[in-house]
Amino acid sequence: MAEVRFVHVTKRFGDNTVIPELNLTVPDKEFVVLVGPSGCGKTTTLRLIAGLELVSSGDVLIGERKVNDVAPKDRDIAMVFQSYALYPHMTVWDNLAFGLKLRRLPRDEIRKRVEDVSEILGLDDLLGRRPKELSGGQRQRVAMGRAIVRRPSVFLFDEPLSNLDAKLRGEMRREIAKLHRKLSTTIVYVTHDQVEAMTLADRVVAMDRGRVQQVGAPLDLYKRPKNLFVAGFIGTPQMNFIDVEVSKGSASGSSGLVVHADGLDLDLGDRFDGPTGRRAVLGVRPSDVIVSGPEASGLAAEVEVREPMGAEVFLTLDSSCGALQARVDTHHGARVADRVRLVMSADKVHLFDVESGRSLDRAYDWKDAAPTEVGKES
Amino acid sequence: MAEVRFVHVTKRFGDNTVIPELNLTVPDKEFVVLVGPSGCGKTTTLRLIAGLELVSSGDVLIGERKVNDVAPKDRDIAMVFQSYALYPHMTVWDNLAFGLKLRRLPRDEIRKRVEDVSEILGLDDLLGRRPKELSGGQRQRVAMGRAIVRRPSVFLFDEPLSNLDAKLRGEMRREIAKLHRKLSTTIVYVTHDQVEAMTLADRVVAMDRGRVQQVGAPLDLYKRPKNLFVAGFIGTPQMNFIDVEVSKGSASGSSGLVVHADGLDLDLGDRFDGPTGRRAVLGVRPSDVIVSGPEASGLAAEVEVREPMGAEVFLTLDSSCGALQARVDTHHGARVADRVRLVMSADKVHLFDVESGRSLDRAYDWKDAAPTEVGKES
Amino acid sequence: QFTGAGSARSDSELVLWHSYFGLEQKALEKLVREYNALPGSMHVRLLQVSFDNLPQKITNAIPRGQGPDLFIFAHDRLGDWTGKRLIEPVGFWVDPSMARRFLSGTLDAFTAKGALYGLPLTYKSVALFYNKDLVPRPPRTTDELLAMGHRLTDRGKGRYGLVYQATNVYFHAPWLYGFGGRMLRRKGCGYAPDIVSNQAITALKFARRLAGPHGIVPPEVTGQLVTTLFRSGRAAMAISGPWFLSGLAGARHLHYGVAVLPIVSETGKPAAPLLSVEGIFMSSRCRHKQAAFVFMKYLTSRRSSAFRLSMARQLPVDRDVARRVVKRDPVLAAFVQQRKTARLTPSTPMMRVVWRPYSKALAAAIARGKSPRKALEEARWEVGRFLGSCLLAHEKGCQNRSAARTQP
Amino acid sequence: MMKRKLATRLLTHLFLMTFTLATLFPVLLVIRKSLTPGDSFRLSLNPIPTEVTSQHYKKVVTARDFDGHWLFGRQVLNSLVVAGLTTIFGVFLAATAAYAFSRFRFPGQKSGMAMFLVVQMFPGTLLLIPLYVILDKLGLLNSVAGLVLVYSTTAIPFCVWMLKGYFDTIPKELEEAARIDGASRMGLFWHVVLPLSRPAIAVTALFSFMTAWNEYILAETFLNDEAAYTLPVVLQHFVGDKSAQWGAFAAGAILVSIPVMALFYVLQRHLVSGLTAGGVKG
Amino acid sequence: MMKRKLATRLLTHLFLMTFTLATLFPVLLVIRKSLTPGDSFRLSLNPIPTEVTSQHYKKVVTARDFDGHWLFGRQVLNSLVVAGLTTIFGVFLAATAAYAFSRFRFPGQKSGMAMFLVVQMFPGTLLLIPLYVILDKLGLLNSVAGLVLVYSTTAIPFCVWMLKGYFDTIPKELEEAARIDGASRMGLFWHVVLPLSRPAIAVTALFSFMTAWNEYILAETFLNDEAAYTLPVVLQHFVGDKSAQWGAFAAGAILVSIPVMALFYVLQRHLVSGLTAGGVKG
Ligand SMILES: Nc1ncnc2c1ncn2[C@@H]1O[C@H](COP(=O)(O)OP(=O)(O)OP(=O)(O)O)[C@@H](O)[C@H]1O
Ligand SMILES: Nc1ncnc2c1ncn2[C@@H]1O[C@H](COP(=O)(O)OP(=O)(O)OP(=O)(O)O)[C@@H](O)[C@H]1O
Ligand SMILES: [Mg+2]
Ligand SMILES: [Mg+2]
Repeated sequence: MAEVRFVHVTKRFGDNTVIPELNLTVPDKEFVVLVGPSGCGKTTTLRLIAGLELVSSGDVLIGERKVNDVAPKDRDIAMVFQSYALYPHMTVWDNLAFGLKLRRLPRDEIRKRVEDVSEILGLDDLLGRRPKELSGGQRQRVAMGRAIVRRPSVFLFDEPLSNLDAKLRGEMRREIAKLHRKLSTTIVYVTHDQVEAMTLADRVVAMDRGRVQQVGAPLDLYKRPKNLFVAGFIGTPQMNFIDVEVSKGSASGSSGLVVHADGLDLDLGDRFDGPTGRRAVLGVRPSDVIVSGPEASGLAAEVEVREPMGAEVFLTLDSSCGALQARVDTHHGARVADRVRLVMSADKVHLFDVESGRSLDRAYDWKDAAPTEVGKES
Repeated sequence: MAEVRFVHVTKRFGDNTVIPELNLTVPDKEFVVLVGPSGCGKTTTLRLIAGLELVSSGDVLIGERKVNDVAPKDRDIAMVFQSYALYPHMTVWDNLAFGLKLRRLPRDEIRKRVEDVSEILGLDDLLGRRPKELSGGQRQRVAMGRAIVRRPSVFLFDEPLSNLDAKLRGEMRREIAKLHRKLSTTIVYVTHDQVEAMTLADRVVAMDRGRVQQVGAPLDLYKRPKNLFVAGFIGTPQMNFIDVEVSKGSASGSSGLVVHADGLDLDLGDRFDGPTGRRAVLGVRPSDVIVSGPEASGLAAEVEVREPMGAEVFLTLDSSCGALQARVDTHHGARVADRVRLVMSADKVHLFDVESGRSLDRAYDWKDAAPTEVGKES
Repeated sequence: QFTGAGSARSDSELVLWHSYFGLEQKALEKLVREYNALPGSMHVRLLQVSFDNLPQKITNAIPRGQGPDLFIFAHDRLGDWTGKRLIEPVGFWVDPSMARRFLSGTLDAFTAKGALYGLPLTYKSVALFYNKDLVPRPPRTTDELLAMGHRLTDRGKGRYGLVYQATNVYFHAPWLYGFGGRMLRRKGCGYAPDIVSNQAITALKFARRLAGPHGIVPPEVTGQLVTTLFRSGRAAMAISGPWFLSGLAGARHLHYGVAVLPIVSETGKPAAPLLSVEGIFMSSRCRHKQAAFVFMKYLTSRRSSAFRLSMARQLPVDRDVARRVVKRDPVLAAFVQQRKTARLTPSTPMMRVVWRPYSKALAAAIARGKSPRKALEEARWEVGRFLGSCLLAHEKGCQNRSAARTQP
Repeated sequence: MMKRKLATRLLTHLFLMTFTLATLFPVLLVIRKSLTPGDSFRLSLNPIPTEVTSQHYKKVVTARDFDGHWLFGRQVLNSLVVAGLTTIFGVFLAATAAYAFSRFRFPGQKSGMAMFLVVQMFPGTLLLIPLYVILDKLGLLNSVAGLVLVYSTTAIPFCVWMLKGYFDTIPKELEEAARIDGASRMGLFWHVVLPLSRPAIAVTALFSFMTAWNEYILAETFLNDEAAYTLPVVLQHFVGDKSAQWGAFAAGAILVSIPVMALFYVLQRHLVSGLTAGGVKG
Repeated sequence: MMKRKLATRLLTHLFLMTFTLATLFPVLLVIRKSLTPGDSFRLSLNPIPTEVTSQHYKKVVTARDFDGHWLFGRQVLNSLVVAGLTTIFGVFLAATAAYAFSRFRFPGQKSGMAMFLVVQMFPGTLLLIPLYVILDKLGLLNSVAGLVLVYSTTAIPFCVWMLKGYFDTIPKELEEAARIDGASRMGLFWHVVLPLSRPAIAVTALFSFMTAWNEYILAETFLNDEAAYTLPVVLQHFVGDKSAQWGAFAAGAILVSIPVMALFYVLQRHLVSGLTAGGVKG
């Protein structure tokens, strides 16, 4: 029903500029997930949409309407707070009905809506209880119900599932996905959890220090991170970074780039484009590090830590390029202190500029990009 | 330095029996992780060790000493609270030194210890700040430092890493592992996070409703869960459960058990032992579900949801045995609405009694076990 | 003296409590300082206690040995204090020559059950203040007062012929007595209330003519308002006492005089205000009674009296000094003159029993138009109810008829 | 530990009991007086009366006026009206002001709170006259409205301090949630803030009520009509200047305190902490 | 929104300013009086003095006693000693009692808190005599100690209520952490609870101080030595039977209130909320 748009938005708290410049469009009916390190401005962004904070400059638009000066209650949004923010003195029923009563809906309509929502969320048996008599997961569902029952055109979720245990979190996640399919409203969702981001999002927005670093489908960010920050932030365990030297072509006649590091030589073909003779950062995900026996060719390393996780094993490997992480199958034979060789496939690695942190992937055209400063790591 | 032992411990809050009977030994120098659903009594167990709660009956022993009546400060333990519980009015330095000052250590000794610890934890630059000027991860480290600096014989950690973002959590986890190697004291650690449990623990204790369900090495619990609760609780995504009928032997002349379900027949060999002709629950982890093309033999299913997670993909499959989850490689070709066949290897599955929920694995001898009631699911 | 009770009392000194402030305090201090310098005198130490709190403090302190040796207060609580045996009779030391020094009647104020309980220092009563610019000659009779008052009153402009606290018994008393009424009557050796009488009703009717809706007095005024109205010239006359003088001090454009209250035309009797005499009392727990009396004598001596007059304008009770005042100070002379018609405030607790119901009757009749008779009957009923439930202990056990000399 | 605990508890009890007794002792002596025949205070510390009588209570309760009206009832009614109105008016004003002090940032916020404290500090005797003048100008002398106004402004500074402290502890998120749910400023104050502040409101109401219920100096000064007198004014007439009927005074004081105690017992179930529990996680 | 906000703010301001003025008005009239020559109150509502003089202030400050000692200084000192000791003693007792009420569960806990309220309710006139008797028996009449004792017990009920409310909000985990760190009950009270309660302690201290600083009836009744009189006692001496030196009285009252204001400004930086921020997460 409504798209949300930030146009040149900045937000300052006193002297502290939390959001230096935000341009972002959340298309109608999409499920957009905001990710980023703590303090990067995710909650602030949601609050700007909700109208709980006012922009310092720029415009926020919901639908076609500029809402800079519109009160929260008139923005047709609903928000699920990180802390639930249930009304402790009201029963679940009253919590759900509160917003409807304030809007003076007819009694029957209120009852119908509350019943519908409590059925969807399985709250039927809890309607008479107060928040303190509910478990975490139940509170979570009430918070969600309070948003749904209003049928707003935009939903805002602020880390709704943190603090739940793994099992409950999985259940709630599926619940939310179902909900979106059913209601098909615009959703802006903040989370720290990679699984949530990957499974729920139509589109992920990676933020750092108040700036959007990359916007795209979840796998896009995973597979083709636009810069070092996104590469390092998305994916667990974190991507390995290796300082390398870049040179053009090679003896073998390839037309692309070749990278060198201590004990490592990799011909990258022509996936990447960049100045030769300079230093760059090579990124490779732990799951893309192939750990072979010592007889294979590749980067020599020694297994330092072996962490079995059930279905897979995390290895920490000590190599001449520094410590690297690898994720291998649970049946992999490498044991602590084994000498191994690490093989990386040229089409699975990433290459970043040392200074700007930008990806050197040919797919990205940085020509017309503003020279925003992007840190190497968050 | 000290082993912790619960002997016939019960704990009641008013009428509410939180821990009906706890017998547990945490061996000296071991890293024991308590896991279990919310409200199962993990925190209560830690608090009983710390002396913040007193047992209703039974004994708690630290080392050889019965500590039922010993004040917290005389138990030689340190605790890192779920909520950090830093002293807000003191600087980091004072937070660290507080316990030492109370024990009237000489000034030089205090300074030395605080400096040592802040170096280990990288707090050197923060010593003059107050808790509210620290980020979540930094607070976490101060809370840990406050425990370490006292050099107690037992450490208690209560979900110290929840609320941190994925990256920070990974870092802190490695920090804690290092710490344990270095100090080699007994550690009892509560967490909701499976990765933490798997990577940190020497031994995992799975609890449910105040009862220990299984104690063992992390992989033990993963690979050979003792009952349905453990099977369902450990591992993400959750293990798939299929209701099956058990029969003895089979036409093919095997001596072991055979299980049947709608569209599924599986010869389990003689890994399991149990009454035939009865119903049982077959468990299979998503990563052990092999998804083959429709031409293969196996349980027929249709791909309902496909969730790419980067390095792997979660599939939700609709089969005649109900919805099943599978975890496959990112390159797996299955797409939504594809018809597939699911193959499960007999030596990767688990079998549980329907009523008691106990594993029918021959490795477990239930003969002398007390008939504790164990729920099918938490 | 962080702890340790009574450390304030040393054995060889006299402690005197008073509630004077301003010039009266200065005068007292000067006299005491001179006394202390006299050879052979016992040292006197002063303690100032606020006026509101002094009676209470005395009642609490003296029985517990915490009180003063001497204290200064008005005579009207004499009945209480003798009843509780808080004060010491001093008649034993007073010879006739000394008694003659005091103006007539002032010693009577300190006499109860035939014994003398204190020596007078000064006295207070109300008189008529008039603005010389508006009232060239003060009214002699109440008829004159009314006529003059009506001429000077313009309620719309907030101008009044007379201002006084009409609903306060103290200020109503002159009319009551002038019309021949009374509040108490003698009964046996004590007093009984006598509230409803034709005289009292007439007096109240007169007060209503003055202060009622068509009168010459603004309704329901406080002491503050009296000062303000008279000071600013918006009231031509005022009924008040010597304390009024300090409130008028510094009013540059005000020329005022003081005269005795007028004669009540209906009866030909002068309006008679209540007279309250301030004196010095000796505590029954006084440790140096002889020395204490020596000081009492000093403080009431002719010289001291003259000094207090000159410094604090305290009305003298000494005959000689009073005679001199009449010649030199026309304002104070009026008060000296007024004393002759004034009635001593009865010091019996019965007086205070009557006080509040009577005030209420005044308010009801004057401000709220209740019939005077009905208002007074109500007051009588209320006093009776009070007496019925609580017979004042010291009213029962009086033995000496000579107490009768204090005329109600 | 068990033994140490017992010892600690015993000590705690002992300490608290002595302490409570010390605070209550004067009150016990008053109770003794109200039950002892006669009108003067005995100078002993024994709080148990040797003779017991109900005469003082009877006297206070059965008093009738000239027209035969039952006085006690009317006075109780007056007191209830004045104290009740003061409570409603004072709590309402204090709550709105405290909310503003707690939630809005504006110039004079700090100094406003400071001034409230300063006002509480002036001697009553001194304020009596200005108050009289103000009420006179407003034409509110001798009226319940005037008295209620004066009492409210007397009670408000304390109430504002108390309520602000409490409002500060209510999580901001609850209000934000309500704003998104469609509540206006007034609506969220009414539907969210007030219900959650019940304990503080209860204390504040109790305090306002007590302020008005026990006051007599101002009441006597501003009221000219006996029919309007409140209980404590009448009570004061038992002693004060005119006489010292300590027995009746004590009995009256105890009777006067009964409604306050009743109010306390009505309100005390609201005096619970942890009302905001469960609203936000953490 | 911007416009609406402005309107709301203006309204809020207007409301608060009127309200604050209403509360402050009597005080303004007192200030006018203290600067106006003469001894009587003008009956006008204009708070601006037409003539200004410092004579009243001079009179109060330069007064000398009978023996020629400078009175004002000594009285200030007395007041400071009495109020200071009352504050220290009262806050200490109230803090320990409030802590017990907040943290321990024991029989009589609720009723104890209730009784504290009841005590605050009795008319002062009535308690005067029992207090006098008690102090006399304890040998504490005419002593600073006696006065401090009486003032403390008067201030304590309120202080306990105030502090208990605050203690209830301090996270339990902080104390548990301290207990594990090796603190005794007393130690954690001293090192953890008290420092975190600074705002409440400050308000409590201010209140105790004010109670003792402004009181005069008890002080004058219990003290028999002019050298021991506190400021407000002396102030009261400007008021007589039918007349009063209102100018000097007003000037004195304003002088008396200055130290309290000073104390307030010293304490106000402690009157911050959010002291426990950062200690526990959530
Ligand atoms: N009201 C405020 N006043 C001042 N600074 C603020 C305020 N609210 C937020 N900030 C600051 O703005 C920055 C961004 O805060 P925000 O809450 O948006 O972060 P976040 O991305 O939601 O972090 P988290 O993942 O920890 O929730 C932080 O540095 C924070 O300190
Ligand atoms: N002080 C208490 N009084 C009453 N019940 C309590 C108390 N503390 C804990 N409980 C109850 O005991 C049970 C176990 O609580 P505990 O805190 O040990 O759970 P937990 O396993 O730590 O849960 P979580 O993962 O949510 O932290 C819960 O049902 C809780 O409600
Ligand atoms: Mg946030
Ligand atoms: Mg817990």
